[in-house]
Amino acid sequence: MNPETLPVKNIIEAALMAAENPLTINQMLVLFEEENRPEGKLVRDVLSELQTECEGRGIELKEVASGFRYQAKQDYAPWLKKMWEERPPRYSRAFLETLVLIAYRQPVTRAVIEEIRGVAVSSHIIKTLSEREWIKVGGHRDVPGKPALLGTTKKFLDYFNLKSLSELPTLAEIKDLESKGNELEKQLQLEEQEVGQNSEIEIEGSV
Amino acid sequence: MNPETLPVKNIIEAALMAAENPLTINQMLVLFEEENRPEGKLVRDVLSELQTECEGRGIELKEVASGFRYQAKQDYAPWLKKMWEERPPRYSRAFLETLVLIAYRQPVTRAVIEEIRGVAVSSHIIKTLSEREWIKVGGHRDVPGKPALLGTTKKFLDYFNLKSLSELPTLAEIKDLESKGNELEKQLQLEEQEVGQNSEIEIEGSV
Amino acid sequence: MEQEPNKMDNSVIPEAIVNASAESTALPASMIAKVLGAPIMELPQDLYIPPDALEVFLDTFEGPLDLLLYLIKRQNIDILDIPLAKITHQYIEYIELMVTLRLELAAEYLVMAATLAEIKSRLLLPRADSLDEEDDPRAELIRRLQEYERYKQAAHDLSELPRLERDIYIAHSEPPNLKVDRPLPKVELQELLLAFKDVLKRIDLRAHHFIEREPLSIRERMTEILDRLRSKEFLKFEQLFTVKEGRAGVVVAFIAILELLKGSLIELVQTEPLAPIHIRTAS
Repeated sequence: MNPETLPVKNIIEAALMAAENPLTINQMLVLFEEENRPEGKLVRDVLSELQTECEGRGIELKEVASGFRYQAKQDYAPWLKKMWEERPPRYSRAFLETLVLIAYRQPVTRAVIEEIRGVAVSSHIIKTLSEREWIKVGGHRDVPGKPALLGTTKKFLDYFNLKSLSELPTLAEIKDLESKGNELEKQLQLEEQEVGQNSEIEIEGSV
Repeated sequence: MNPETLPVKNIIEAALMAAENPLTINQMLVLFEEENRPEGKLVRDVLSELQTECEGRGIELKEVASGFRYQAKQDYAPWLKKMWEERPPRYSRAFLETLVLIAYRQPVTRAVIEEIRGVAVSSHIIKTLSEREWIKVGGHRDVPGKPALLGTTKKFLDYFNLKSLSELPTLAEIKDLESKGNELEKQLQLEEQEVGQNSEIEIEGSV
Repeated sequence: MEQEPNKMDNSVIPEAIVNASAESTALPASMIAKVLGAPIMELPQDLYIPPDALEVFLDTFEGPLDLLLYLIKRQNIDILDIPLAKITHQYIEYIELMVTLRLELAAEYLVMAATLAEIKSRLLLPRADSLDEEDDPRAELIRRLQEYERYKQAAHDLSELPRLERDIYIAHSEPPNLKVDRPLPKVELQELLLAFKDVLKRIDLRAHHFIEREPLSIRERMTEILDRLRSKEFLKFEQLFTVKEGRAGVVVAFIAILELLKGSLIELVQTEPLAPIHIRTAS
């Protein structure tokens, strides 16, 4: 390449990278003072050179409707998307209580869970639990309204690494949880605060 | 280069280009699934290769306080700045002096800044510095009133293209008065004569 | 901001200042200002700044230390050799002018005037033959001036560093099309059990029977049976038992069926005596 075109190429490369939007050839031309302004043809040559130079690299120079822009190659999307992944949100207390009551009291209707917890069970929680395939409707109770009977799934057992429900602790064992529990609980609270500050999709009590 | 490292290089190039902020080596490592995660050393090698590849081009790969970033080479700023209509912000001397005192003396209280500059610190300046996230409160001094201890952030270093505080220009040395002590008296006498001759206004001993 | 004040036009001045002061004060026309109670009839000669520029000029100073530094630098003097009488003299002239022109004057400027006057008077006192550093009344002032000057210089140096928005432009490229996964929340079993413990604590004892009635193995079997009935309308009674499970398993299955019957969740169907028993979901 002609040495005189080198600065033109570098300026155009830098401009395309620094620009907030794609650049048209005209927009590239006006970066140069009139007396040093390259021909449109030179700019086109430079662009195709820059394009060639992207071969075998992580980025490419593309022409889109509003001009030229550099973009990361699609091949690398699986790695790059990690930069935009959010921290997993946390489930609310209401969610966990509903789930654990379904586990221990299955097959169970919403009405029974409401009676035990003393508050209405949110449809959103039931929906989220079903979407995660942790609970399923096992049948309907033969009373007016035919309420669904909820139970846990194999997926639920797998997630918590249980072979069967009977591996869950008994009520008596749960009450003994206290001693070990305090520390964990404290830690969980801390984490919750932290998550509350950082996470944008906080799942609230309403879930 | 080993062909197996090629994707690593491309992924890292693409990630650095697509990222919204500078990336640390750790942030680059977690883009890879654990089983395919390269060694930190390989990433460092890749980075220095990418750095070398920028030679003769319009951009450079620079390490600043919060990680690595691609940036246009400064040589091309005169052309690039035409892409923005607004002029870059100018900072007043009061702003810069407050900022350097926080940078060089951190952790530092407002009182110390006021003592050195000989004037009150403007709350507006402190607010602007905090809003830009160039300074932060790093704690409180354990004296009455618990004044905040101010320090600078990585964002401040990033803005000034620096990797660490140690890259800030060195401070001028304080000269010693001792060497001058003996001459003082003679000089005072001279000076008094001079002032006596030239002055048209008598200054009284106290204000 | 970085203009050099002493480059200002020096041809204009005296009359302008007199006019300005006449407008703004009740002083006799011939008197410019009162300095420390003494009337000033003439302008100090080393001041040559037009009054409308004075305000701008003063704005360029970051405080009394900055003004003092300017006065010293203007004469090409090392700070260590500060000619205190002269500098004090000039400094107070500026202050007076500011007062005369009714410019808003930060208190710090007046404090410095007093400090200078005090140092000067101490220098004039009779003293011992030799003077070392601790005795030099100027020492503290010189230290402050030097300290301020180094940060003033550092601020200047900082503003010369390449910086974003002015010299450095971040190079970036568009990310590829990304389908960003929304990670699902994670739950620890321990967390789940703690939630349960909370529920147990909260509900009254009477309500415990809701939960405590049957062991989990039976509850699990109940769900399993209901599950099987969902895909088939009818199940043969004996299909609900597996020999492989042994006696305990059979008992679990049997109790589960009884519980389901009791809760009207399933029905037993027998078309005629001694015919096979079927179960189906209650309808």
